[in-house]
Amino acid sequence: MVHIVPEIIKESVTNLVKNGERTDGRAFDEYREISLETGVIEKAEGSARVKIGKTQIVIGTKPQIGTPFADTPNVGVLMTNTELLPMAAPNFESGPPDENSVELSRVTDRCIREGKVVDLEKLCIVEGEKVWMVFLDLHVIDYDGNLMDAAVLGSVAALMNTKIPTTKIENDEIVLDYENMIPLPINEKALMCTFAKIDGELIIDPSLEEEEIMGARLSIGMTEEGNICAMQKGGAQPLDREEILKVVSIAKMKTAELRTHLP
Amino acid sequence: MVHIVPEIIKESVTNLVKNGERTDGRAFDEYREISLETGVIEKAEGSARVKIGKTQIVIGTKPQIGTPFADTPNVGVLMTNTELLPMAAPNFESGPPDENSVELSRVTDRCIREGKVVDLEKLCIVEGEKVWMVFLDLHVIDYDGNLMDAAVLGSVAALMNTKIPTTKIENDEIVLDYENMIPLPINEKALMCTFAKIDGELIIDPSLEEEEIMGARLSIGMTEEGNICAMQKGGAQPLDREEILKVVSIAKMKTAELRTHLP
Amino acid sequence: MVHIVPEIIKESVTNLVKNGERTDGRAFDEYREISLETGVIEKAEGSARVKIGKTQIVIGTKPQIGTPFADTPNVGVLMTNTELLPMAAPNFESGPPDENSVELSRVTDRCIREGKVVDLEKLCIVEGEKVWMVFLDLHVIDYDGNLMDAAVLGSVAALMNTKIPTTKIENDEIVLDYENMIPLPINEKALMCTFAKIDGELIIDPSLEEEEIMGARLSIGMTEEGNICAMQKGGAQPLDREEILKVVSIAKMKTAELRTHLP
Amino acid sequence: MIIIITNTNLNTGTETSARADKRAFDELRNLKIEAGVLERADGSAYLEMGGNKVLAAVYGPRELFVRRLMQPNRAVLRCKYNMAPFSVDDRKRPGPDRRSVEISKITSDALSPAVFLEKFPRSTIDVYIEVLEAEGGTRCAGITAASVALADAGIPMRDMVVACAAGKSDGNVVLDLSEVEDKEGEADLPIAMMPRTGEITLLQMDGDLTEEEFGKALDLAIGGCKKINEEQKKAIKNRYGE
Amino acid sequence: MIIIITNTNLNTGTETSARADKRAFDELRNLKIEAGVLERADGSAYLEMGGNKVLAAVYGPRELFVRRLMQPNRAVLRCKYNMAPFSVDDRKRPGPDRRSVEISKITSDALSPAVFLEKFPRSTIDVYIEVLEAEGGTRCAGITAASVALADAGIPMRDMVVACAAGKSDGNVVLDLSEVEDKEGEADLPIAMMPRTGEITLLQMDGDLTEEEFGKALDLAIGGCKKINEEQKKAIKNRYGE
Amino acid sequence: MIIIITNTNLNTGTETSARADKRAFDELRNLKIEAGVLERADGSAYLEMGGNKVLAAVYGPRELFVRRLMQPNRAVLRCKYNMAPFSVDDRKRPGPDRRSVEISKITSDALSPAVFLEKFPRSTIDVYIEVLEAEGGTRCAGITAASVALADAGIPMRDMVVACAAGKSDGNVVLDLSEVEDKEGEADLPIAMMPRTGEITLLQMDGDLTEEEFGKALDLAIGGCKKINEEQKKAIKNRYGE
Repeated sequence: MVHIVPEIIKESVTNLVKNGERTDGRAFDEYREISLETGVIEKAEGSARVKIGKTQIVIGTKPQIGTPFADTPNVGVLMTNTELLPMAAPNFESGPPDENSVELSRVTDRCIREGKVVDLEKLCIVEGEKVWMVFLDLHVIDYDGNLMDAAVLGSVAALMNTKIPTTKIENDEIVLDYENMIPLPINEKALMCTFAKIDGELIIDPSLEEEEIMGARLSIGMTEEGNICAMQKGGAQPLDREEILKVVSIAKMKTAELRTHLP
Repeated sequence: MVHIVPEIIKESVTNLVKNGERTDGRAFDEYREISLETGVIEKAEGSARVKIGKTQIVIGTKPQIGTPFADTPNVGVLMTNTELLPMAAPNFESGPPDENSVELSRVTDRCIREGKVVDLEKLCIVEGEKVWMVFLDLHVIDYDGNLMDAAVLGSVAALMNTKIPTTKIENDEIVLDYENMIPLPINEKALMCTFAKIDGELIIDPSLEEEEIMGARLSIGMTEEGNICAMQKGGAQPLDREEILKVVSIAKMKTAELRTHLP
Repeated sequence: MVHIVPEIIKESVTNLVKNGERTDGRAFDEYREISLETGVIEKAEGSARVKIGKTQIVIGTKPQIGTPFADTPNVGVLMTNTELLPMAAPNFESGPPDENSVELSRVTDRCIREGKVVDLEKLCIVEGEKVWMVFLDLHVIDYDGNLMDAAVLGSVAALMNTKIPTTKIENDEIVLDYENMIPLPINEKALMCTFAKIDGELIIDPSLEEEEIMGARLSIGMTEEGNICAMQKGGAQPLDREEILKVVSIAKMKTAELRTHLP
Repeated sequence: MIIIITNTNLNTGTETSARADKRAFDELRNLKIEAGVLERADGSAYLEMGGNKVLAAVYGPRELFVRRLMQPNRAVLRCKYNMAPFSVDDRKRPGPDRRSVEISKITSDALSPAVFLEKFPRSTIDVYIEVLEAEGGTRCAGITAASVALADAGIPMRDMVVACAAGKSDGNVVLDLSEVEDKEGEADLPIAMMPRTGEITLLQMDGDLTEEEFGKALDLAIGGCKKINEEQKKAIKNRYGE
Repeated sequence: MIIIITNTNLNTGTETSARADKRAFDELRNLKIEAGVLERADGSAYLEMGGNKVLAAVYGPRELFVRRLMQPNRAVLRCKYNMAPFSVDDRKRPGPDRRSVEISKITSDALSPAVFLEKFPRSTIDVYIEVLEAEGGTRCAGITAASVALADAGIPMRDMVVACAAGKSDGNVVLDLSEVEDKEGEADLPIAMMPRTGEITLLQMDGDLTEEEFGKALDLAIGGCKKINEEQKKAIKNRYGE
Repeated sequence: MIIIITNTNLNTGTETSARADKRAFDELRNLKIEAGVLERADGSAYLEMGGNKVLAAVYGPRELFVRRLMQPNRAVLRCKYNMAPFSVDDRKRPGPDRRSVEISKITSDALSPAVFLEKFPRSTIDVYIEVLEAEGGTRCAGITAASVALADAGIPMRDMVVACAAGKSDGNVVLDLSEVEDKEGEADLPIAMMPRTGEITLLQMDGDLTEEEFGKALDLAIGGCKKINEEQKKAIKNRYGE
């Protein structure tokens, strides 16, 4: 559903930005309040509830035993699925994932996969036959802007919180030992940092109000070392080379700051 | 498609009910004429055609060999599917089952399953590996009210009419003997009885006209002994405790009456 | 999407036909210019690009190893799929195949299957276990009328162009030898010839303009010997017996003519 | 685990007569048509032909809510052909497949020429065909039944539409193929026609026929249609009197 | 390759007390309700009951864009009940299944009698219920939470709606079945009611109950509803004060 | 039954030159662009780049029938990126998947800034991209072709849009990754830009790059875009003359 933003709000937000200010009083490079809890769903093998401002996502993981892909016989599988629930915003609709939901799934998945957050090779049980498949489900319950940073932060937390049984092979049978649970092997804590461009200015962690009037968006996934593992531009306005290089260098600091919220 | 009932019909049906009468002259606790034939589809292993008044359903069963569910390795499977065909009413549409069709499937299934009509444990062929799966398909071809009672009555008749080949295990192979067909093992003849509430009165077997103006509906599934095996309230008006207890006690007699139509 | 043809065009095309003429100057039994290239897609095991006038289809084949159908355990499988791409015409829409696309798939498939173009029995690798499944995908990229003749002509060319690896059974394993590729076994070159009826006249190879005003269409599939292997009437006007017999006898000559375009 | 089936009743092929069911080459299967069998539909018909059991129902002319299908100067005639899950040996999954989509389309084309669609601009006439049991030739059975249902609905028509197949089985051109003849035979040619003018409104063929055999089969099917049309007329007479 | 699972925590059945979780037959599980937990929704509530964690959100009354659902003289109340993929032991595939379609329908019927729908003709009130974690009785938990969310949205209501199940487990009629009691028990009877008048707006049953047991279970469920309603009121008071 | 494949042509990795196809690090694959290749579309273009074969077609500006997408003050630019089933080694199932949905969305964002959408309120411009054969870099190829098709359709534009990827393969930052380099390489950075102003309209990255490598790759991709833009201009000149 197209949501038309009244001209007057557009103007007032833009004017504030021109003066170096934001509607909620934040600095251009300042995140909203962040809260992150883990282990919130007992039936999920790993879970987290993340809030950035009023944006809120509940995330759960479900490891299952499955068959590896033919071209990667000794590598586990990570499946990311995002639901932009109709409860999260008046213009979200029930039904199969739309393009925004698909983009959020794919960018989150890309940041975690390319950032090598989970050591997928350790999830192989029997090469070519059985591996752990980890389903990562994101349930977006309240939408107030900047879903991507919340999605990646919460997903990394839920993965870190995930436990799987130890496995042994005995007499050609896989034995799952639920008395000895082990954490999912975590390699890395890659996180994502998103900027919005409004009237030529780049501001971090856009609120919904800011997203609705922004011209472009740039999300940058970064590893602990500060390497870039994922990027995604959005929005129908262009960015120039200098803007891109500038936000990349800010992102290094800001993802480090985000990382302090992880347990 | 929403179907708006003219106020004048609403009023006239309601006024009749106030005076203890119904448009077709029936008593409040009287079913319309019922007809029930079995064996009407030769290619179906079991079948029935049921009419209650002008409501008409053709039902067929198809037993197949399949794999049991992991948590019930020695129990056969019953799958109930209902099609509210667009030929049955001007406002029924083609396409995947809508909520009314799903409710009819699920309530019919519940009454038959919880009423233990089929002895599903006898449908196990090899524990954990092969069981009979019985597909029960309801084809609603003419809709004049009270689908639930017709659906359950016809389904029980079709199941009673169903024949499967005897099975033997020889040299680790399942042998299906089509020369020696046996009836599906039937335990019980649970049936359903539906009441409509119109202007404070409870009438049995509502016709379409009555359904369209009723405030609430209550369907009760009962075993031969008179135990309750399933219930489903419908409609946007409430029922009170006494009304519920009253129809439960009437349902015992009326399902016994319905049962006389079974072969 | 319904496409309404202006009355004026309808009239002018019809008047021409009455006078024995067509808008593009062709004789009633004359095809538009035909071009046919094969091997146009390197990643497809067989491919062709066919143009009849401005109608254009790209066709690719993909052989895969699969399981035969239970009732034909020693016969390979041919699967035909047609996409009427939204790029091909302003009124074609994205989404699952509509009835026109389904009809085109099925008639093409029928002409090739019943015309015994591919020797499907030679595609059996291990009886009852493994056969070649050949996927034939038609990508309609430009639509200017008479898709059926183009679809069959291009499909036969793509099948003739298709190469599969030789297979051997060694120690109960199937060995696919990609160094020794062999052509798909081709039996027959059945082709299709389509007529449109406009104002009582029968014209061959209707252009889009002619299709839009035609009353009926008749497509005839013919083998090299001149036997009929498939027919399909379309359109909401009738044909009479003599018209049908007449076009059948013309089709023999015209499919022979079409066949000269095959490599 | 392997499953073995013993003693099924599929003993076809050992027959000595020309046709498995002993019919003459130009003989139809047993046929029964009844009009007006449903309450809610504006018109309906039930047809049995050999082992086929088919219901047809008609609603309309009525308002067409899908604007993009609307025709400014005539009604659209929409058909849905559907097979019940229990109508065939192996259960059919509910919902449309490619076969039923194609049959729905050509059934609509087969019936349209006979109906005065131009009398009902911007509206729809909906025809629903349900195959309750299938034994070869259901598309023809459906068209024949649908035409009776249209008449039962009081839809003004130029003529009835009647359908019948001919084909080739065991080397012979024969009328009205049974399921076994259709599956194992060499060709199937279903047609529909308006019996008054002899005009053909449906024509399909698959298999292998010479031009001569085709002519023979076409004439046989036309003859079959004429006989079936008599039963259509009887069904309507039974319902409405002379 | 066979997979063997050792030492799972599913040791039910060796309990000595009457109920696996030691509750009295008429005792509810621990209950917690909070109103106003979401920002964007017009109203919302979060409910925990035993191991159930359920969110409900309300949007509306608002314009209804699907014309064929529109009612000229009242609002429609539409419900979507949905389970998160991680809410159950084996991951649930996203999207509606037959169970959630049925629960959505009866939830809508259960809430409608309490809302003054006639005040908002041609509009919709949308209720979304998300089960974040399921441990038996989620449909009742969803209705109870949704009613609080409707109140939080300021929708005018005749009364709250509150839901609770009774049933039969190990031969006893008991209140508020846990997941294990629901799966292994003999009967489940979820109801919803408006506590002021005692009118029942939802009633379902499956299992096996005599008429007498049914009466007992019904009264037990009615009693449970009344207790839960106190928690609903507290949740609203906590949010808005007296 | 196990299937063994012998003697496939996948002998990559034994190459001695820096890149498998012997290109210099800043060298594009062979490129060919043709405008106006389809009859029915308002504009079209065909592009080959290495083993990629891509068609783009444009319809519009035209009426937008989906009211909820309509914009009161400008046109919407809708893209559909689709791969032919035969375009890849293992047949791709027809219909959109998550990858094509994402690429369609970002392609629309990549093209929109260059088009004077504000000239056509309430209408749509539809861009269809068909990948006939894929060999790494199809999203860039699609954008480059679509821009030529937009020009061919006479849609007023601020500038062309041109797309190209850079990335990291075998430790080196290189231009225009081939399929093998994309799959086995360390990073892929596809961009789109408007060559006149140098503004970036698409930017994605996956893999692992230091900040320095990223800057290098970005500049390489910008350089690649400029070269490809020359071919776009030639294609339009060939079609329309100077």
